[in-house]
Amino acid sequence: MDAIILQILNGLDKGSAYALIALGLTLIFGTLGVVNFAHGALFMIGAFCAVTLQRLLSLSHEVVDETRTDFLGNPLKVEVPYLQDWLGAETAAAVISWSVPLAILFSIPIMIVVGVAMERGLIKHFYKRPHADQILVTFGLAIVLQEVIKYYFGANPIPTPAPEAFTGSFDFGALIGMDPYTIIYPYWRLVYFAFAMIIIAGVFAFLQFTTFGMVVRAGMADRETVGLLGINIDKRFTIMFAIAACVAGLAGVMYAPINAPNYHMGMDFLVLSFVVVVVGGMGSLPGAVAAGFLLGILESFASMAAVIDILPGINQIIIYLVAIIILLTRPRGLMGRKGVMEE
Amino acid sequence: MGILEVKGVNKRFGGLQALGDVNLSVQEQTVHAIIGPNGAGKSTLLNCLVGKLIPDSGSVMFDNQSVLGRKPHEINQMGISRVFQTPEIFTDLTVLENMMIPCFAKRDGAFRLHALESLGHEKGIREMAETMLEEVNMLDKRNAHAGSLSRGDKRRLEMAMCLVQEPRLLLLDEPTAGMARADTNNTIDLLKEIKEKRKITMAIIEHDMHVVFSLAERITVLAQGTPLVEDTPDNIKGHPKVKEAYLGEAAH
Amino acid sequence: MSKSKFTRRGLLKTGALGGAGLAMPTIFTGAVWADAHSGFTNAPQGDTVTLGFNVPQTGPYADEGADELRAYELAVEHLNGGGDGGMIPTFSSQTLDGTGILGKRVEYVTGDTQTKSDAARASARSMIEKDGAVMITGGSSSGVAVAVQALCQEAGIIFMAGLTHSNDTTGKDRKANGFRHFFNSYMSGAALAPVLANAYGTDRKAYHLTADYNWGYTTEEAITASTEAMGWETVNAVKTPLTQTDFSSYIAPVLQSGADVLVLNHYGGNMVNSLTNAVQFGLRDAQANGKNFEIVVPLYSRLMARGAGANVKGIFGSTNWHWSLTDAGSQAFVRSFGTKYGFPPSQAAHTCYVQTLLYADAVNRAGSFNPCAVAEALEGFEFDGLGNGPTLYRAEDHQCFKDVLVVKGKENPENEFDLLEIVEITPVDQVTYAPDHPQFGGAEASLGTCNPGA
Amino acid sequence: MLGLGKKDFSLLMLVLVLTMLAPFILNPFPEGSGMAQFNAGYPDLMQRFVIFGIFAIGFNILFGLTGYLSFGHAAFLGVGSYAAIWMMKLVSLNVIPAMIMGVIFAGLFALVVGFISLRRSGIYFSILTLAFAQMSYALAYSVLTPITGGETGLQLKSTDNPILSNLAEGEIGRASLFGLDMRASIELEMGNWLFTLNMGYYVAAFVMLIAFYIAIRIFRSPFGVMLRAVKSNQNRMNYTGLNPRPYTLAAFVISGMYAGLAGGLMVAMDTQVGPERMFWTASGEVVLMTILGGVGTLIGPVLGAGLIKYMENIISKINSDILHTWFAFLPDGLEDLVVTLIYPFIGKGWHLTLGIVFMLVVIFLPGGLVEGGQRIARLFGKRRKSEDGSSAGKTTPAE
Repeated sequence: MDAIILQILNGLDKGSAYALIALGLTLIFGTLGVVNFAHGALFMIGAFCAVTLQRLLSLSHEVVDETRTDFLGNPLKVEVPYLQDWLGAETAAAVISWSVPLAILFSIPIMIVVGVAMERGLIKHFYKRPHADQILVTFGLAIVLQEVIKYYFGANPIPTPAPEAFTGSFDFGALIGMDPYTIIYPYWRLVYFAFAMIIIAGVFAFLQFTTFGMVVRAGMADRETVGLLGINIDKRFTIMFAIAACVAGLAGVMYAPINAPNYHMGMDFLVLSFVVVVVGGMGSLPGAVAAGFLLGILESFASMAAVIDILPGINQIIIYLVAIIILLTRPRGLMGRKGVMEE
Repeated sequence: MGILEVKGVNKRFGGLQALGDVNLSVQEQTVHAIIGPNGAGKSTLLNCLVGKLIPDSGSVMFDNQSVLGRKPHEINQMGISRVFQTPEIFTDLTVLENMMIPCFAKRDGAFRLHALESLGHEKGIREMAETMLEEVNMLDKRNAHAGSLSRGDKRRLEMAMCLVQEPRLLLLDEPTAGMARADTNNTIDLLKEIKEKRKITMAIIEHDMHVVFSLAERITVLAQGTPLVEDTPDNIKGHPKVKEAYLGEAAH
Repeated sequence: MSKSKFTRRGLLKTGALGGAGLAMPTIFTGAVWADAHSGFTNAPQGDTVTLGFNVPQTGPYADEGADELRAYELAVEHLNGGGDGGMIPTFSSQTLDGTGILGKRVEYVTGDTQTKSDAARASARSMIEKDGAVMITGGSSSGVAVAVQALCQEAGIIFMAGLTHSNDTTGKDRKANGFRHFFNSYMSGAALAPVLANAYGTDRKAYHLTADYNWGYTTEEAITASTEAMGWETVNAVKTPLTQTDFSSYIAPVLQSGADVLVLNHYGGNMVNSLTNAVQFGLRDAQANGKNFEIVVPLYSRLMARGAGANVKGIFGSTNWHWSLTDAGSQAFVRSFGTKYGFPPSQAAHTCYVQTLLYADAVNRAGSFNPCAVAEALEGFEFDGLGNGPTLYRAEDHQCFKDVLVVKGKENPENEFDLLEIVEITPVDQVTYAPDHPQFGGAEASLGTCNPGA
Repeated sequence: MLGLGKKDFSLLMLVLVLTMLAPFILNPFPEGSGMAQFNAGYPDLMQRFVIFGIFAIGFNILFGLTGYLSFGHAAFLGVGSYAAIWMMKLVSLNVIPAMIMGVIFAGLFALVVGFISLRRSGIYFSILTLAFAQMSYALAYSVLTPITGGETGLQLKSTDNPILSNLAEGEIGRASLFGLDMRASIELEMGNWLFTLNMGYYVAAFVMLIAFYIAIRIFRSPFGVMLRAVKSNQNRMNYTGLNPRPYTLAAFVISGMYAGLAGGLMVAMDTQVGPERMFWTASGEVVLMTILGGVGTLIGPVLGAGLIKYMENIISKINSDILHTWFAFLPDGLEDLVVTLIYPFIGKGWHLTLGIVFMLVVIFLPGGLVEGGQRIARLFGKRRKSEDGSSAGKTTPAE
């Protein structure tokens, strides 16, 4: 029983990452009708915003320490962050350890700029092109973006820890009177889950309660009609793309402490997030979110030792197996509309 | 006994009764029009005839064989062809290729793996297609892209593609919808000609009363999913029930 | 301006055949790459010899590949008499004198394995067929090592494996033309077990998470066997997909399983993520069965450990070599590498550098580039001064036998490279096994016969 | 001629001449010169050109004609490879039965996958094929290790003793065609040029010519027209009494068999298989090859395959050392600057170049390389607008 609760928690947490990426992908697809293979790269850029901020905050000058030696036997050059000069050692360390949460603010303008530049500079010209062309050009862009990141940050993962206050884990079991360590969960993952819920709720509220959102929703349902009303859809689409880029970027920022960012993390998520979007139903925002959580939870269950013992290798294929079953029983995924991306 | 016999067909979509106890009999070699206001269930009925929808109850017999549960291509192979509201043709193919496809379907059935035969060697098929194109005055456009044709030409091509199969029943779904008067008259002439020459049974769904009264020999009036009356055009014209339900608002 | 890299084809300029543009067909009935004039594939012509450095330049192991390439460039420089000579002066065999190999200047070509066996073989074949390489070396995974080793066997080329840790490379997939300096899963297990027993006691219950592919299997098998011999119990062993990035659902149940040690049979990105996740779940601070919960990483890579940041602190593992070793060979290498590139070399760089020197020396001792002669010179070769103490290249399976380092994540690193501290240098006797050991393919495994290619 | 129209026959002859002369055409630079780096006329790469050419031609039969975008075609390549290597391990070292087994097994697997996946269309179809391929990859890498060799894959070993081949004890088998070794070569030396005529390459090239010929026949057959009709309007197809499903399934299986042939040929040329051959990036690669070359054209996919494999094998091998030798004639400072500028795009940066090429091609040449070729042809004022073999593949009816 407690094992199942634990896997549901895991599933929700995995699922929130899937749901966030799928949400952004669906926003772009639903509003702009573009299949964006560079969406994983946006997620990756978000994570590297956190890395960059951490580096900026710990920007250092060298102080030679004669008492110690480096690996070559020369006097050791100690890197002293400028922050330490200004704020003192303790405050500086505290600020640097908060670089991930701070990166949320840092990343928003960056993601907006990236998103607008992508849409205006490239995607815009592909609205009327076949999906195959969209896939090729955004895939090319994804490769270029990740290679640029690799050029500057290397191929290995870069540790980007959460603030001190959020390391460690929370003992649920003890809270409800079970033995200690029965159900524990890392604080940061709880934060990630809460953060994902806020973002998802925010996007839905935005679409539901603002005029802008209403027009966009109308545009998702029937672009031509809205265009006929004389509303400037183009500008709104640009804004929508920027918002989707922000959602992906923020998902990446917050993901950095969970798994150290590397340049190919976007590609790792890309295929999975497409499966999530399609299982949810092309163009359906609630579908994307629901499918994200569903697949997250099922993946967690499939990784339980008891399950693997019965079905060896099930943890390798569960996502795809579920995708096949869902698509065969529900032709347009969980909540897909007819005629979208079916030709 | 008509060539097409519809008996007691019901179809519900959720809470909406789209068709309620529809009976219809189309006699061989007649033109039978089905008219009715928007939402009367005309298209639903048509979709039930061609296998796109399956009725909840009732029977649809074509030439004494049930069409229910058969797939659209099987029903077509039985001898029912369909013309759509907006012409459905192979826009990426040339006019001649468009024309050849129904010829293959007629000769080879629903599927044949003729992957290594050359299209160039299919003399019989080509002649058949060209003859038909000639008949609809489109032979000179045979190498044009079907997608680049005018709307009228597309309609004619679609019609020709249906006719070359020599169907026993031709279903027409608002064949003149959205056409200018001149085009409409051309279409009427074309249909008349087909009727004279080929003696094909036709069932036609139409809004335009001009078209209906120029062509139809029998008319069924549908309203809210049920047939109101079925009679000759002359009787329908003066029928009080029909006037009330339909003509009153749509007469012109 | 143009550098002649095409040693085999250098023939054109020097040989008698470079005539007046006449077509002179030479028909080989054996291998394409065989050179009929010398009795073995790609026999160096002229005054240069070409080596092929086949390392991952794209994909997740690109940084390790880049470090391997640095080591190779350094080795070439030293072989050709440049730089400070690195480990050449400390090498027990003194045939290398800075004049290249057998008096021929060393040149090299590079390729990208992409850590895929297909791509690695394509790259290796182009080195053999196009560039006339006489030896191929490099790689950062066992899949690639086994694939390229088999290719070199077919082609009649010597393969000096780079970083490959699976037992299979010199076990069931061993080849007469392939040689491995790096240690293996069995050695990791044999070296780690006593240290773990010492540190954590003999009454421990272990939970394994194992990468679901060949290397993971051999490592799990080796660690399980040697820890169970010490009295440990294996509670469970769960396979994790290679493509997994988030290990939370595998880590979370560990504490409830009754285990008090978690063994992560993961490498590279898998290791970084699973270790990070395990620490997030508080495993390092937890108590189980009245003891402190412990985590073990059988194969450490310092480059990758950096990705795990502070999470490696206090965690045991094994490694082939570490820059903080104080023997003369290691120090010479670190100085040489560090001076040129500004940071210390990784174990991948070390093994690649050593393999290059070993090859060069074997050629010199054999007096020929013929792979069979080189293989004979390497087989049973005992040497010292290359950073791992006295070492034997065993004739039966072409595996190097040397001391194994047991390391631990350092609590207070002095600098960004100072992540691991050496806990124990396990003597070679403890990690030696019989060539027909069941973990290495048993009695069936055979090197086959050396193939010179012609 | 050969049942082909005049233009198609000329195209086939052109491809024939190009493939037969490839060892010469691809080696334009003399040995030892700086430009020799760009020579591609060595057996391995030439074999890869034709093998991936076959793969892409087959993929194009499905994607180019029916419009169904499969994202899992690498699975069939992999299955073909595994079947072929097992044939070599157990039965015969002859490449013909190995290739036949590859085709059969890939075809059967495609039949199963296609039967299920073709119940959906559009992106739903793509994701279904992707899911099957990813499952094949994941299982081949892990739990199917006893059959697939897992991560390390399968190679011929000294312990393998195929029943129809007389191998000496401990001898490692070599792929052959009735005794002709696939690795045998003739080397031609002409002045400073060296050309390698490789047995394996010519076998592969011959197989590709057959595959290309069959593809032309399919494009020009009534079946080909039906497939284009499927892409154009499935609704009309249904109401014309034709069942689109068996047509698409047949196209799917045929293209799966092409993939299996390519897979079997890979084993015949280089006797090993690894599971990465089935990873989604491999499936994506053939999509990119086809789009890059020109979807729905006959020759496009082959060009796309050639371009990608060329970049993968040639650009990735240029290292900074080579750059320095190229620009050694420049003054030192300038040399370093030029090298620094070019360096990110070559060697380990070859992915970056690839990404940029994808973007440039799709932005400026929506019809792929074939369109580029057509534009150049038009530029030179040749009256070939409608005669071009590839545009013929798209529009003009058969003769």
